[in-house]
Amino acid sequence: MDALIPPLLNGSAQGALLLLAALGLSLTFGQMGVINMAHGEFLMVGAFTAYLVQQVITSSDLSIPVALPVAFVVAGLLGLLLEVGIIQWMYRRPLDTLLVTVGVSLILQQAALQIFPSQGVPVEKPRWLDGQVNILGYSWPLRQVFTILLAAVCVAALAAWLKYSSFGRRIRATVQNRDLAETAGIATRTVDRLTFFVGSGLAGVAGVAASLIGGTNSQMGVQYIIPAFLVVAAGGIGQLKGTIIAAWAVGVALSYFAYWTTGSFAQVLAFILVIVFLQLRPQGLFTVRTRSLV
Amino acid sequence: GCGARAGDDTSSAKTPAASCVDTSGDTIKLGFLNSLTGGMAISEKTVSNVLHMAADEINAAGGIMGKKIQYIQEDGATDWPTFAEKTRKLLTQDCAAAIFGGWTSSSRKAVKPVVEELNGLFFYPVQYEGLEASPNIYYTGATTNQQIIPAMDFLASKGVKKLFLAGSDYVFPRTANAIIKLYAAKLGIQIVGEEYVPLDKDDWTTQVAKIVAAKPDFIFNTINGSSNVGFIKAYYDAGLKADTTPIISVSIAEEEAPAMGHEVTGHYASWNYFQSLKTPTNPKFIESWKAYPNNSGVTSDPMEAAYISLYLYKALVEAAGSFDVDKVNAAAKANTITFDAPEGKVTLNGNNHHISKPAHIGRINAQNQFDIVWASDKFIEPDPYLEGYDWFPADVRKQLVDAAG
Amino acid sequence: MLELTDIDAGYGRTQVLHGVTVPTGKVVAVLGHNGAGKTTLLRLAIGLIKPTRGRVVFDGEDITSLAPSKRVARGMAYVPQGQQAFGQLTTLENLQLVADGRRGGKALIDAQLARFPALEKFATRKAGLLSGGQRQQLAIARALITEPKLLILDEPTEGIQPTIVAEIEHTIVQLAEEGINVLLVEQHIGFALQAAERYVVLASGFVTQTGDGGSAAASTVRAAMAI
Amino acid sequence: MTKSKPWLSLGGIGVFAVLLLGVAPLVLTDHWLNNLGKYCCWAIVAVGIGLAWGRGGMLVMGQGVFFALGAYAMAMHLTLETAGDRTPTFMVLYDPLAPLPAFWEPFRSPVVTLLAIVVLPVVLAGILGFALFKRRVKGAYFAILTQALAVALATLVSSTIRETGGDTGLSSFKYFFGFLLNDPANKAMVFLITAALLIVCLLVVWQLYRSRFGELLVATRDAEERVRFLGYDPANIKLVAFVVSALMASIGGAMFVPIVGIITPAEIGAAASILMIAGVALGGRASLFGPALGAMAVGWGQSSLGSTWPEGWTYILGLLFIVVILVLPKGLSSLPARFAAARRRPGEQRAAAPAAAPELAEVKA
Amino acid sequence: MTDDSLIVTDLRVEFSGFVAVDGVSFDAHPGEVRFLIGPNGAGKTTCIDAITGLSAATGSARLGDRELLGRPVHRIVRLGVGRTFQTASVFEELSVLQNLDIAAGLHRRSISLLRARRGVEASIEQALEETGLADELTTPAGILSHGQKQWLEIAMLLVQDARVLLLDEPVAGMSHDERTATGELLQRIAAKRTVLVVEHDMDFMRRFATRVTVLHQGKVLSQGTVAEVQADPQVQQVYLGTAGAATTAAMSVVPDVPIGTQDRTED
Ligand SMILES: Nc1ncnc2c1ncn2[C@@H]1O[C@H](COP(=O)(O)OP(=O)(O)OP(=O)(O)O)[C@@H](O)[C@H]1O
Ligand SMILES: Nc1ncnc2c1ncn2[C@@H]1O[C@H](COP(=O)(O)OP(=O)(O)OP(=O)(O)O)[C@@H](O)[C@H]1O
Ligand SMILES: NC(N)=O
Ligand SMILES: [Mg+2]
Ligand SMILES: [Mg+2]
Repeated sequence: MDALIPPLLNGSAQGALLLLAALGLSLTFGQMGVINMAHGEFLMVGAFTAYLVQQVITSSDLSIPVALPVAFVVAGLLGLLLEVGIIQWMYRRPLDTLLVTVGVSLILQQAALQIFPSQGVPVEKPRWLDGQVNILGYSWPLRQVFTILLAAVCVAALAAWLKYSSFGRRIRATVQNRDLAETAGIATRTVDRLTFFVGSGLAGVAGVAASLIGGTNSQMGVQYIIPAFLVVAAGGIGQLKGTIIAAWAVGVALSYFAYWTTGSFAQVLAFILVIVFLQLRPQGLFTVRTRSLV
Repeated sequence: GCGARAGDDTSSAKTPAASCVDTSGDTIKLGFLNSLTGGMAISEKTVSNVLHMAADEINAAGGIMGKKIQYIQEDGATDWPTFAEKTRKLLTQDCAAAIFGGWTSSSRKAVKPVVEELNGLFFYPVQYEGLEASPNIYYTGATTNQQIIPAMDFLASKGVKKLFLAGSDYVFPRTANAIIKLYAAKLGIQIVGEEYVPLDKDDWTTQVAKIVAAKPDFIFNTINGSSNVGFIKAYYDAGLKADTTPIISVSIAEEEAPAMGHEVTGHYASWNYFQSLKTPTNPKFIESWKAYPNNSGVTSDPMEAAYISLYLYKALVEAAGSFDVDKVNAAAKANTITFDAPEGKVTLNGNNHHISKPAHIGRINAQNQFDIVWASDKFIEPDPYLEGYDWFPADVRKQLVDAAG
Repeated sequence: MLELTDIDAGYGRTQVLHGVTVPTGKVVAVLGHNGAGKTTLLRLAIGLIKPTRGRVVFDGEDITSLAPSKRVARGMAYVPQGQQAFGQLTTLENLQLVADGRRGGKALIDAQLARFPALEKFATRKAGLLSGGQRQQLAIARALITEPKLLILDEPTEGIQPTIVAEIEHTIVQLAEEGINVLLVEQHIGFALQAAERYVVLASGFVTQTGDGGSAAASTVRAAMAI
Repeated sequence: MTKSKPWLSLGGIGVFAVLLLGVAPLVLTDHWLNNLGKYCCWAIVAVGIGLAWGRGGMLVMGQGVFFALGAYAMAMHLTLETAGDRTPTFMVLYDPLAPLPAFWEPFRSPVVTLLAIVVLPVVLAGILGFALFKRRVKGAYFAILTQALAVALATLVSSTIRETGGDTGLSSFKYFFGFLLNDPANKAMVFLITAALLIVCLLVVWQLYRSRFGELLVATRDAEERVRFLGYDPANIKLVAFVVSALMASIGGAMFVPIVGIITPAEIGAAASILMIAGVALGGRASLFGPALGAMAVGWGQSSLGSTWPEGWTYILGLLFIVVILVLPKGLSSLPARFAAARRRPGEQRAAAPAAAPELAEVKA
Repeated sequence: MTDDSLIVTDLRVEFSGFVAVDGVSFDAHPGEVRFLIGPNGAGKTTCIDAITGLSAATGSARLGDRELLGRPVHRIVRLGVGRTFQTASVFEELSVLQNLDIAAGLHRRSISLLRARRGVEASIEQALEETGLADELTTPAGILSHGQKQWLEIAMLLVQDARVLLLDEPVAGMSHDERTATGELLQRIAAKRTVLVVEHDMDFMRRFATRVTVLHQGKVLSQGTVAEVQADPQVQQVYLGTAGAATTAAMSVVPDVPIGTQDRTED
């Protein structure tokens, strides 16, 4: 059991962080088709926001709860800026968004390196996250529990928003056929901006969670971006349910692989696993088919 | 093209193009080679900056042999081939008399063949895994017998029986741990686990779970870069405490510690230099740094070693009376080059191009500064090939020395 | 209601419409051969492309640079050519999409479902899986839900079975009687001229004829199309 | 389209060949000639990317994988050649007693090495492409998958330090198939080989682009499913382009090693793979010369601007991505056509010729 | 029956529980323009999808004695079955000539793909003439009008030398004159090949159909000559419309009258 339970718990937390990172992408990539390679840097912005909030509210007990919504808004606004400045001209060329946002991510990384101390900044964990809870006889760090809860809350909020606000319908309609959506009376520009705001904002929230786990520095976004994309792809484009399962599966797989082999091999194996899975199910876990030829 | 072939008399081919260093004017060009972009910029920017400070100081005091330093800052971009290319450029295009910089052992290994081919000079300022001594490189950071072996001695003195090794997945931690394992066997310390994570990955939770399961007395940490933050946080989260299962690190210094907050408090680090060191020259070094533009507020071992490297070069050139590489190396051979460094008066070993250093163990306090808890009784002479240590296999040493030529 | 005056427009470097002015009237038919520029004109009317010259006025307001969704909000509705639907949304979602936020949205949907039984039957099927004709019915239903003042129809009966064609044609006439304006592209000249108050013939992007619907001779219209 | 156009391009390749093989060795210093050789390696990769992405619509984000095959095959051979019958030095560091890993052995032979550089990418790309294209993996999925593959391989190499040199990579090569590498004459020879290979690659794609295959590839890019209904299997068409581009990446990687003198996982990972694409996008993905020239320009920018203003270079590179893709999706090579069109336009506008055939060159470019 | 006849027996297509085509049988032979009609959603397009390998089906669809079902799309095409789509799809970035050249290519050896095209092949020339696209040789297909694209699709079928042409609403969106031209083209084509047309334009059907099959809810409702089918009360009820017959007739008949004699609605 010692070899089974701890990796499961750790992996679930790892998966939750991955899910937080992927959640925004499942909107901007899954729903809008934008391949935002700067998503990792939005996450970084969220983490730095947590640091800045902590400079104002010095008690970490308070500052982290405050930082969550603030990071959402800050990263969201940055996403909005990206949408208005660049992405809005590119909806008909989804693959090109990938390259454009690579440029954005380079710039954001370098800017962060120059603005903040190069070694990175400390983000203090709230004291109420010190310690462990006991699960099945194993002590589980509270911080991991927190990551999972945070992911759950974000997923629930996002699902509810998409389902009950009719906004989900409008996003999907806009992505599928912009012209038709416009002529059906949908203000597609508003839909685009709001979607991008929320998607990027979620990266900000993920950044706060990441700042409690690893370093907060200019390079932190890089390690999340590709796994997050893989998770969204493996889950099935635009399938929230699939994203959740995929994130959890990748997290747990990483953890078990790392337990059985080494940290490096775990990365390799997890990637190969997802690649092979996508080869077998090219459309991901959950698929939507249509008759259209393209 | 029909250049020289393997079997040919290679003497003509091996002679590098005559050096193009221009010593006629009242300035001398030096190259600084640090990663200012990419992942390692996190660490290397500060080293670059302290080199600038040292150059400014030397210039203010009249320069090297009366010539002002005109430095050319190059970006290694965290890319080892770029380190090689820029070395070549600095030596053949800019005609720099010497190059200073590098951080990771990988970057040094990329620079090494180039400076050897072109007969240039490279000053490397970071502690490393040893087992190297190039005639074209001066090593001002610690080799293993000045940092890692003292740290092991310290652990043995504390009665450590079970040790866990955690490192980043690259040449320095891998080699260092190979040496640690050899020495641990000698000391009777059991290695209860060994874990590596890629340099750019922060998540250590699974590995920490393995540490919990292995129940070691102490952790020997050779992780580099920001991955340390993830390690320390995961360690703390798992309920492992500094007073029961402490960590000793060789790459967490004053610069890195703040990013880990209070969670790193109480753990140890092995270095030659600490900001808290009480030497006659240290206060001035700290003050100058704090007054220097874009400073990071604290001083650390790699910074100090970089600072040393420029002064050491000055001393070498002035002893040689020339900027010529062969003459500089000849001057080194005399074993009389010293510098009053912030860590104390260091002496250059002209044979292996390393310097003598004091070893210190510091314990991280609440201000993220280090309280010195142990010091070597004297300066330790550098021994990169561990010739003074019988537990290091002689045949391996021979192979390495032979390969180095 | 809708005035299109002296319009130049095209795609990128290709100019398609040349100084086109469309007569005003309750039901206006646009006639022309393949590639004459009918669809282009209608896309321009709803705002999907912007003219390089000329004005678009709706209800006395200059809407030349207004986004399509804003035009829809002002009471225009558009059924594009080619059986377009939101393929990944279900039939019902396609309708809800336009009914959202409208008073009595539910009733509006029900009215259309009653009009097109096939849609009722496949309400929960993804629209992308519907047959061509079913999708076209869906497109018309979507437009009607918005209770427009002006209905822009691009070959609305293309691909639709005869019984429903009759039904749609009947609806168009009926809507016109109820006071809704219609801008119609239709290949069945007979019906078009019958229904239209005014008509305009396009050939290669130029207006070659305009006239009053009821009185026009199909032969002269055809001659104008061939110019 | 004028029939002379393809021959015009051929002339262009000729001029390019003269510049690279004739003029460059005469006017450039050793250092810059060496750098130019490095850019040529990237240009060879870029030509392949242009074929797969520009013409075939497959955004290959993991060319580093194939670059690695060529590069590591070459590097292992050169390492063994340098080590003679000793174990390579770096291996001694980690486990002095273990023998040479078995997969190194074949690379002692120069012939096997050269064969491997050609065969390995063809086989791997063949298997990979077959699996992906038959399963109709495309678009963003294909891009992300290939990128993930590059990351996985780079991580794998990093973590197998004794077998591959890990993050430090392989370096310190003394010989190149019997020639001393530090002899300037031999360096010039290595450069000439690389430049000649680049010219060959350009000729290959020149012929492919003007052939029916080129048209079919574009057709597949634009409407893959439709191609099926013309009796072709699009998977095979894409496979050919993918394999050829992989082969070019491998050749580029192989020549990179003797020229730069080192290969590390960083050169094959995600970031490096994306940088390979940057040049292609800059130059013009679907044009003949665009990818090669773009790649060389990015390489040059890195060497020169990256030197004088490193932070600035990062911003410039970032902006380059943004501006080029945003305003010039067809790359710099589409500028001349744009200018020409802009100059012709005023007259045309009044000409009221709606049916006039629009310029084909523009559409094809 | 010849080698080039299309014989469909007991064709059945099911989509996760929904039976779109339910035991359809019909045959079509060279020399006839066979029509497949029926209400929206009857399963006409699905039949074509099944025959061309786009949808999985059971039953049988044979070209001569060769079974088509179960083969991949491109193999079926190579056997000589070509189709057009309800929404025209051509290669937008390629010129008309290139579109046709690609279509003509399936009988070439694959190695010849590596050579450049020289001149315009006779078959392409002929197809261009037939479809009236000769002037558009170098036009990118993307900027052709809707109707021109449909002609281009037919031309592509001609150059690929399809023995069976399955045309899904080929005249939708065409003006009357263009319909006539297309219909006549189909008649010429049908002299040597098997042509199956799906259409809702009853006027068009009346003028050009030799035989008609009516589908309804996935089943064959009626089969026969135009007159027979039109007279079938069931067909009238579900498709042509009984009450609506007048409207339909009015609408369809008007353009039917030769130009100049048609005055009923004109004054
Ligand atoms: N996106 C486009 N880019 C360039 N040219 C276009 C585009 N769309 C249409 N055209 C051109 O504009 C002209 C008019 O096309 P339009 O679709 O308006 O014709 P139409 O009258 O609606 O024909 P149809 O009856 O076939 O639908 C055609 O010559 C066509 O080639
Ligand atoms: N992939 C699919 N999944 C589920 N249902 C489908 C699918 N494809 C088609 N259908 C259904 O099968 C039925 C037949 O569709 P089909 O397109 O063959 O009709 P059609 O006769 O061509 O109609 P139209 O005249 O409107 O084009 C429709 O009800 C359609 O919704
Ligand atoms: N030498 C090091 N720390 O890589
Ligand atoms: Mg139209
Ligand atoms: Mg159909």
